Amino acid sequence: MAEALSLDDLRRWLEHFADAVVSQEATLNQLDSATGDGEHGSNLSRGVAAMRRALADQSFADAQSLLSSVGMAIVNSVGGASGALYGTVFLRLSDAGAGVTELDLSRLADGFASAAAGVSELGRTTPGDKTLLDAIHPAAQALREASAAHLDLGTGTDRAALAAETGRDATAAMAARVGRGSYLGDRSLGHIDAGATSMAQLFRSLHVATASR
Amino acid sequence: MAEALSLDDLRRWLEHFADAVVSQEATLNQLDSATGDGEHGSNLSRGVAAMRRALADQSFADAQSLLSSVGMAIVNSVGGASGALYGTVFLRLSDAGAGVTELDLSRLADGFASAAAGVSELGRTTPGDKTLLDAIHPAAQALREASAAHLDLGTGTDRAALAAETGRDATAAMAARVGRGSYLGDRSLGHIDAGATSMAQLFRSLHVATASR
Amino acid sequence: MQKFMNAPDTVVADYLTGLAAAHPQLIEFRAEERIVVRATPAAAGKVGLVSGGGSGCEPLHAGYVGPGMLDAACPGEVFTSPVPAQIMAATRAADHGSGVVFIIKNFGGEVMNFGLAAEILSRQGTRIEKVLVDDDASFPPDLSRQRRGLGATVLVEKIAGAAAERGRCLDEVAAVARRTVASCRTFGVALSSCTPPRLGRPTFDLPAGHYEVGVGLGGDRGQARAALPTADRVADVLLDKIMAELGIATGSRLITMLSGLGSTPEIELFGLYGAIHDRLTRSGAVVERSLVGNYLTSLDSLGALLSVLVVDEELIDLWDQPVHTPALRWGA
Amino acid sequence: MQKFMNAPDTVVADYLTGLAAAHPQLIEFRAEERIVVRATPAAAGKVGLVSGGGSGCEPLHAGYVGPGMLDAACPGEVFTSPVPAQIMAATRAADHGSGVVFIIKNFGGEVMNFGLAAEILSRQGTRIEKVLVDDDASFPPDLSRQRRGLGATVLVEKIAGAAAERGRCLDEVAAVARRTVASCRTFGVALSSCTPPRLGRPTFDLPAGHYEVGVGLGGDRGQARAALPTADRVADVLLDKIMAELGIATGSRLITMLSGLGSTPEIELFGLYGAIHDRLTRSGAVVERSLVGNYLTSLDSLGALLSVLVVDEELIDLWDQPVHTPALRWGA
Ligand SMILES: Nc1ncnc2c1ncn2[C@@H]1O[C@H](COP(=O)(O)OP(=O)(O)O)[C@@H](O)[C@H]1O
Ligand SMILES: Nc1ncnc2c1ncn2[C@@H]1O[C@H](COP(=O)(O)OP(=O)(O)O)[C@@H](O)[C@H]1O
Ligand SMILES: [Mg+2]
Ligand SMILES: [Mg+2]
Ligand SMILES: [Mg+2]
Ligand SMILES: [Mg+2]
Repeated sequence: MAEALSLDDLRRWLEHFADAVVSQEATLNQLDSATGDGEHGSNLSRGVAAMRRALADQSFADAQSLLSSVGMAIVNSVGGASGALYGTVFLRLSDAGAGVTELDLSRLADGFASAAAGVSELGRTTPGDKTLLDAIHPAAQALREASAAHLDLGTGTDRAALAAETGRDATAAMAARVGRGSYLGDRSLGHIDAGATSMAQLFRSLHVATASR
Repeated sequence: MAEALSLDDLRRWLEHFADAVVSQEATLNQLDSATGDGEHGSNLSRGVAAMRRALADQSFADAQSLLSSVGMAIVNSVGGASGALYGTVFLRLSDAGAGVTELDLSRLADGFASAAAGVSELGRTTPGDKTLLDAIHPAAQALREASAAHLDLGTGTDRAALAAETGRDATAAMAARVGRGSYLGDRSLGHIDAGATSMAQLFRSLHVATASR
Repeated sequence: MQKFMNAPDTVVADYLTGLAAAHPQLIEFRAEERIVVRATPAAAGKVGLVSGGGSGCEPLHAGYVGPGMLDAACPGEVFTSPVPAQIMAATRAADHGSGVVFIIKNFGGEVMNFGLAAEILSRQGTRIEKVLVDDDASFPPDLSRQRRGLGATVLVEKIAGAAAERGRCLDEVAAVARRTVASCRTFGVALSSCTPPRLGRPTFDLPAGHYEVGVGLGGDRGQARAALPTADRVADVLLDKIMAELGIATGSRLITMLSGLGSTPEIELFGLYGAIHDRLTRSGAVVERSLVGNYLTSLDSLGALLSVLVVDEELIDLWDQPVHTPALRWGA
Repeated sequence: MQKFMNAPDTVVADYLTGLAAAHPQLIEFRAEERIVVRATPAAAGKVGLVSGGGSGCEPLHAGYVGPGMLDAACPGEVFTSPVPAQIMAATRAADHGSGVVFIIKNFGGEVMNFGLAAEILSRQGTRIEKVLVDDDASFPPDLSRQRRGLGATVLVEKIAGAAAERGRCLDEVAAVARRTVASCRTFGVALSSCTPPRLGRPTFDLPAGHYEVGVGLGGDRGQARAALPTADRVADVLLDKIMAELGIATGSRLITMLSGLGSTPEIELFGLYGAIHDRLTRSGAVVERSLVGNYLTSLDSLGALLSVLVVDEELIDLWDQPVHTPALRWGA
């Protein structure tokens, strides 16, 4: 079992995420309705449909071209806050795949660290604001630690998913400081953030794709 | 006990009716909402308030001036179908009081027969159409019969009230052919007409005022 | 009751006060007489136009007072036609010496009260022409007495208003108004009831997923209740009787008006209009002008009234004349 | 779900199709690019105006395309800001060689997507000025980042649109737009939630007799929930923060706009406006112009947004210039 994700592995990751988003569309809308405007699931569903159309192209030369194509598909199909932010995640991640057809733990860690930074910049937000950053930020850190500790890819992505899920659950205790939830002030307390939920799924799907190679 | 209603008796009749309308406003609105637009009680409430203002005038020379003053007050305060129709009832009834200060059974019978005819003409309606005519028409007939049989005033007005109440109840089995209820066709079946209900009250109040002289 | 309201008793006066406050250059609300008149009366000699009816149907009627449409409106209580005294006061304000046209919707209360007022005024020497609006296509022609006055009211007020502004005489204005009524049909559906302020609860209950077919104003139920289909299919329901009765075919020239009933969001109304327009166009008809919005309503009902008017050059020309009222404005 | 609708997926396209069908002389809906442009583009040299945002806020944004206002609008999905590709297509249609002003409401998604588009377009040589609208008075000035773009959007589009039509240059148009934003505050309340088509149920539940205070668009809750008082008292709630922040006093000259949120009946909206107007007038301010109606909404929310703009001669003059769009029309 290679300790890196091939282009096909990346495809399986994204396929798994797409399936999950489609099946969780109503749940994600529901979550978004508690503190936002109730359409995060529908937004991402559009995004993964566009992503699938982009992935129909079989000619990607490297991981960068595949991931940036996915990023552009998301940016130009989702809209809203999450479209720009998810798009940024994939565009930033794609930088780690320049000229290579495999992503190992180290490249994944670099890519997601840059992705988390991109979310923070574009969204003008920091961890603790009750956003998808609260899932991607700890996940990126977990990947960094796993890579430094030379853990295998499966363990590393599992730790990342666990970190993202912990971060997701922690958003329930946060008052939103950016995004639509922030209009509610303390009334946003007690609800898990929709974007953090979908983002945790992105990492869980990464682990599933890794483990099932 | 005089076998005719004095001007004071007429005032007590109208006061009793006014009290009844005010206390039944919500019920009449409710009835009107089943087949109409839900404001018959409020309409008549405005009417009896205006009637009371008209009755504050203590200088009526005869029954005609008192009753026509009430009729005009209703016409210009109620609006809707019932305003024109109730106004007509009092204006027609007032003709029976020209030059006299008392109304006996015979004059009441004449007055209400003319009133029922007025309703029929103005409303372009006949008994059985599920309107207030279904209360006033049989009541007028009962007064005519009571007068012909030389019954006393109290018995005559009680028969009129009973006839009006029977007519009112019979509207439940009718499909409306005029007024807002007519838009419903057979869906108006099963509901007692609001205008017939208030009209039956007018006769019940007449009897109460007669009996309590 | 979820309403912006002070009290059921003040609802109508509060509305008229606010309408006049927002349009001081156009209208004046005379509270004692309970009428709305133009801020600047028309010139002597113009035929007057008066309309009125139950409140709750806003912008009917006060919203259509102003140059190019009504001279005065007499709004009654909620869903209750005005009283003769009001109608007479409005007529006095509207009479510029050439007579007054009453635009009367075919509801019993309106017919009776305008009828009483017209009788008294005629005896006093005012020249009155009564125009009865009965464009409701939900009743067949042989039940024409049941046909309510609906969307044609707005179209007639606009067209007759332009004719009056042009200096046409009383008979001519009444004639073009009657021709407009005869060329117009309206059909309505409701997806909810409304809550009259005094009743305090919806006039009727409608199970979710259903709608009332063939409604009028005033929170009326329709003649039938059915499962709510797609907007495309609702468009067919709205159009079927109208198109059959008006004989709409290739080359028919039309003005359309799709009015929400008070709480219909614009996104839904235009979505519905798209399907209506498409079917009319596919039938070969030409939609010359269209209005989509809240033009006559029933308090907070969710629903729509579709009106279609078959026009010729004269009616289009009158339609296009300037109008400047709170609710309808162009060319000014 | 009681809606005129074909399917959640077609709601936005159906709306835009219907809007264009009703206004063929004004606008064109380009379905593939998902943008709405003027039927007749403005002359070369005019500064372009582009706005967009989540759908569900009709007539924002497509309803304001036409002479005197926007050159193009890019409506997103319901409550979802448009994507950069849409914004770029709208900009191409709006660019007449003198640059384009983006009117961006301060919602994260809008700021980010318009920001991305502006960055790409600027690199390609298009001159873009971004005007951020953040008139929401429900957050204190030190929380200005939270301040949503609300009613000022309409007022800015009208005023900047007139400036552009007059031939002002890019910087001037942007400057008058920013001055308008700075002089405007909006406060909103909601008496109900709304039902997004895909969610299929109200975004939140509101117990009868209560309302949300300090709401924006998109079915947002407010910052507080309270017992619903009389309309007169709601008028005070709407005005308190606005008047304090704008320093409204004797002699202040104002334009007011009271918008329903989608299902607010006109009878209630004008009733509320009467109380607002009265309080402003009693404070010594002069209401120069006012708009009352559905000018920006949240699907089928019941509620109202009050916007007050402090004006001077220049802004009034620009306000009075002709405008001809589906949702705003005068002098034309
Ligand atoms: N400024 C921001 N920074 C980071 N994440 C954000 C920001 N604003 C919103 N989000 C994320 O986006 C999610 C909502 O996405 P979505 O509903 O698709 O878009 P919108 O908020 O525009 O309706 C939120 O749950 C939150 O996680
Ligand atoms: N054409 C008519 N002839 C006789 N009575 C009528 C007619 N139309 C309506 N009514 C009576 O009026 C009553 C309704 O009165 P009301 O609700 O006050 O007026 P509206 O029908 O104008 O709302 C009905 O219940 C019916 O009894
Ligand atoms: Mg959202
Ligand atoms: Mg009634
Ligand atoms: Mg009525
Ligand atoms: Mg959104």
